[in-house]
Amino acid sequence: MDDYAIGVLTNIGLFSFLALSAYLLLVAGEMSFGQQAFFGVGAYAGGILTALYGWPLPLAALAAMALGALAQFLVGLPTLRLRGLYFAMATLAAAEMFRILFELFHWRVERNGELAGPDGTQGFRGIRWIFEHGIEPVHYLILVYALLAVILLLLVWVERSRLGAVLRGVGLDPELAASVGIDVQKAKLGVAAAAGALAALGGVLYAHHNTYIEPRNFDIMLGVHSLAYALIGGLGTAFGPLLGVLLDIGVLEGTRFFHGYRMIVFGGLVAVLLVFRPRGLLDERMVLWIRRRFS
Amino acid sequence: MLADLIQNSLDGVTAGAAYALFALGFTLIFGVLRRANLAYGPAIMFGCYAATWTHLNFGAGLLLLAVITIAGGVLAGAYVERLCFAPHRGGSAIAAMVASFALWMQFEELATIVMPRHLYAFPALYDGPPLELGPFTLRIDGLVMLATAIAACALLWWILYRSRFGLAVRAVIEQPAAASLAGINVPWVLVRVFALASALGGVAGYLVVASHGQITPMLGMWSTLKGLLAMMLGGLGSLPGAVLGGLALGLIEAHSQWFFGPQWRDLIAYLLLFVLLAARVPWMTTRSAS
Amino acid sequence: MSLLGVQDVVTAYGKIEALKGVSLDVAQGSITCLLGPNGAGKTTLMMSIAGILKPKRGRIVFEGQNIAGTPPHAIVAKGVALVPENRLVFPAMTALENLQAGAYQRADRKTVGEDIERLFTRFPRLKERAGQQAGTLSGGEQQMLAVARALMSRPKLLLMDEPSLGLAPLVVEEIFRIVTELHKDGVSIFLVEQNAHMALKVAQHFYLMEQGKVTFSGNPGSLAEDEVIRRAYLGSAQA
Amino acid sequence: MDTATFLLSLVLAQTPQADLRCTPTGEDFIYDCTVTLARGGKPLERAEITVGADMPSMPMAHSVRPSKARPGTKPGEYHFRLDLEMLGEWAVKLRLGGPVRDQLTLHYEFDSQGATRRK
Repeated sequence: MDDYAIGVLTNIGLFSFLALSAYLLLVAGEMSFGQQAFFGVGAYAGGILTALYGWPLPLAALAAMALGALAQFLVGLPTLRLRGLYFAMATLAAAEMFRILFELFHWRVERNGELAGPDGTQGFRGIRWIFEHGIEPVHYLILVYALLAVILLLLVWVERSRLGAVLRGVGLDPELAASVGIDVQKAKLGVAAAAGALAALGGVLYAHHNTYIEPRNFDIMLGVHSLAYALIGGLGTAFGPLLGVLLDIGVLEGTRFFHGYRMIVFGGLVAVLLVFRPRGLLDERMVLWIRRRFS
Repeated sequence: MLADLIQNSLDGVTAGAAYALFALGFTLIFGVLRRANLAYGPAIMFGCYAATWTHLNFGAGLLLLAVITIAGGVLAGAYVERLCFAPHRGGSAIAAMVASFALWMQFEELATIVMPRHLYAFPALYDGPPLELGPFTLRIDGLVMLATAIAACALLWWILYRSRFGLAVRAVIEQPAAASLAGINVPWVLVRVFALASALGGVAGYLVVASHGQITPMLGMWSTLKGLLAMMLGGLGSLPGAVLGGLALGLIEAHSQWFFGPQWRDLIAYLLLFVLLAARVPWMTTRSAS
Repeated sequence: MSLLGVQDVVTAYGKIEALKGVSLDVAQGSITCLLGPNGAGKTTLMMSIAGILKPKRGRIVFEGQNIAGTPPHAIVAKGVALVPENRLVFPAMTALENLQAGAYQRADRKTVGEDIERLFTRFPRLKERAGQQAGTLSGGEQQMLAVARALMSRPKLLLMDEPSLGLAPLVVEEIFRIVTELHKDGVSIFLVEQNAHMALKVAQHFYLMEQGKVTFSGNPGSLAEDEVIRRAYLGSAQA
Repeated sequence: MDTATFLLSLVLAQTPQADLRCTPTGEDFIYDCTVTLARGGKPLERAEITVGADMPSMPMAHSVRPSKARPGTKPGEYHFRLDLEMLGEWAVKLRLGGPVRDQLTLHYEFDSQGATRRK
């Protein structure tokens, strides 16, 4: 595969973590505009641990996921009682605060004769772990998709389990869920933490793929796009968000056929598609239909 | 110190006037549709770009540019209403909002294609010296913006509380099902409210671009964020709240920029919104937002 | 001559058919009543006639014209007004504004003022509450306001969906007194009611409905009242 | 910081430095660029450079088709063509193969005249 294909596929994989993170919250009935903040937390935390403190990537990723989960949990604690647009705006405000904090964040450390580490708006250069360990782009691509596969298996298993039913119940009808004894707040906080961890994992992988990150990478556009991918792909299954990302970055970007007009085509396609399938391509009904045909 | 306080407040109120106008448009649409229109700012940007494009190619007077901006805004607004809000009236709020986000992307890319340069000049509303009021200065275009905001409120109040159309709009806001049973053509009311909000946005967009004397593709995101922020601060769905929220946002930004610097300005505005939302202050969570 | 003819109407919510082919008639100048247990489809039928729901099949003929599937505001223009279940007044608007909203379509603005005066004489309590927000009115007052609002569009046929719902017996008496007064003034009324006893006292003709189907049609007295009440509440489960 | 440590840090400075000069080719958003690579003050030769670009906002969505750089006449100089989607600020990515394996990110504002460095 040539460099371009590897690049596009890696981007699809990285974005899928973010879209899955937005999807989790959507299934639990909450619309978040802020997953990019936890993507950023993961990127910075992972980058600092490997580039400045020599941690191995797997360990740094786990630490970053924990930090992302904690961050989203803390943001969710006071706001998850809010509903609809109130919650969306609270997450938007929180995410913009994170982005501005990244701009104010300077953590310069002396590393082999040079100052390294996040330097506010100048960004954070030199996250070279994969170069120092001779990992070729194609190997990294395989790593990204292996992790994605693990996450997907986990999500599919959860969806088939009682926990999955609880989450969908909380999302579709919180009052009903509460009336049958589900602690809606606890469930939502759990989902929020998981979504934070997932976004952070994506962030770590992005930072090491790109070797450079800056606050502008984690702006609203990323957040609302990931929400859009989750919804367009479909809320019926964890594969939905992947389809959303594939549709935009894969088909339209990859084909370069709409060179320069990509967003106009994609925007129009999304708006029209949502008219006919308000819960996305792979919504619950479609998933049931597919399951019935193949099982 | 007191002089700075007053000067900042004056600047804050004039800047807040633009936010108030954007928030009014958002609130009107939210009031009748219970949906946030993420393409509201970008539709205004479309109007402003249409005016800039005309000015670049044919040259146009201030008034004609204003008319083109408003017309462009209303046209773009109608396109958004037909494609994102009409089909989802009974359906899901998220689908409508994501659809409006998709059109935001369309407007933004269209703007960068038609006029690729990152920044275009726009004929200033008034480029003379600011008004001197003893030790204080007040920009004329800021005053015009403030006057327009007040006029817009008065006009909206008159429309809503003194006209037959306003009665229908309020009925649709409160009880859409009962409104149709009372003989009100609800879909047609929604189209007209959307056009009214878009025209209001066109006015706001024109004043902002004319007072800054320039236009960039970031206008869509900026106006959407500020409009949403002001609407939320003032209390979702309340028109007076939108104006107060806009002015409050202007004041907060002006003072925090003075005391803490530009980066802290936005941080403080977002922090305030987050804290108020988290504390679920009464005026913010009265209206349900599906 | 029948003012309203419902012919084999089927209305569904998604795949669930709430009305499975309903046919009935409302005679000109009559009070016709529809009784039946909860979930029989009474409100679905009212909403189908008023245009809020679009029937899948069948015709709804009003003054010789099929209005099935016409949007609600157009049906109001043809002269059919629905007093909806649990009233749906405009809470933050004053009682007077609620009435004005009811007359939204009327081109003859000056006669609207006269109508409001006439309704204030018929509903004196509403006159006292005119400047008050509708949301602060009592249940009975809101019901009267909803009826008055529907009358503001000068309907030829008034549909009333369970006007006695949630009201004290004394207030229910007053509501039914108003219904008989309206009937004396020549308004044709199609009434859906749980309170079978009261309904049978005022109706000239009544229908019984169960699981989306009409199961009985006749005038009061043609069936023993307790039999009617048994079937209206318990359904006609064969012993 | 006396001269000795300064010189030492200069030599030890692992990260290569790069500077870009781009001229528009007249075709929309396509530029012919020359990059001069140096490491520790000495020009970096025999580098295999793959050039890509991305936008700071929405980083994973604007992947431009990467192109290989051809070595130029002067040592440490390489030429390549850059096909962007739109004007504005781009993060140009130089992936270095050969003697030095690394990736550099340079921010340039691209407009109708050429490219001016931002970061």
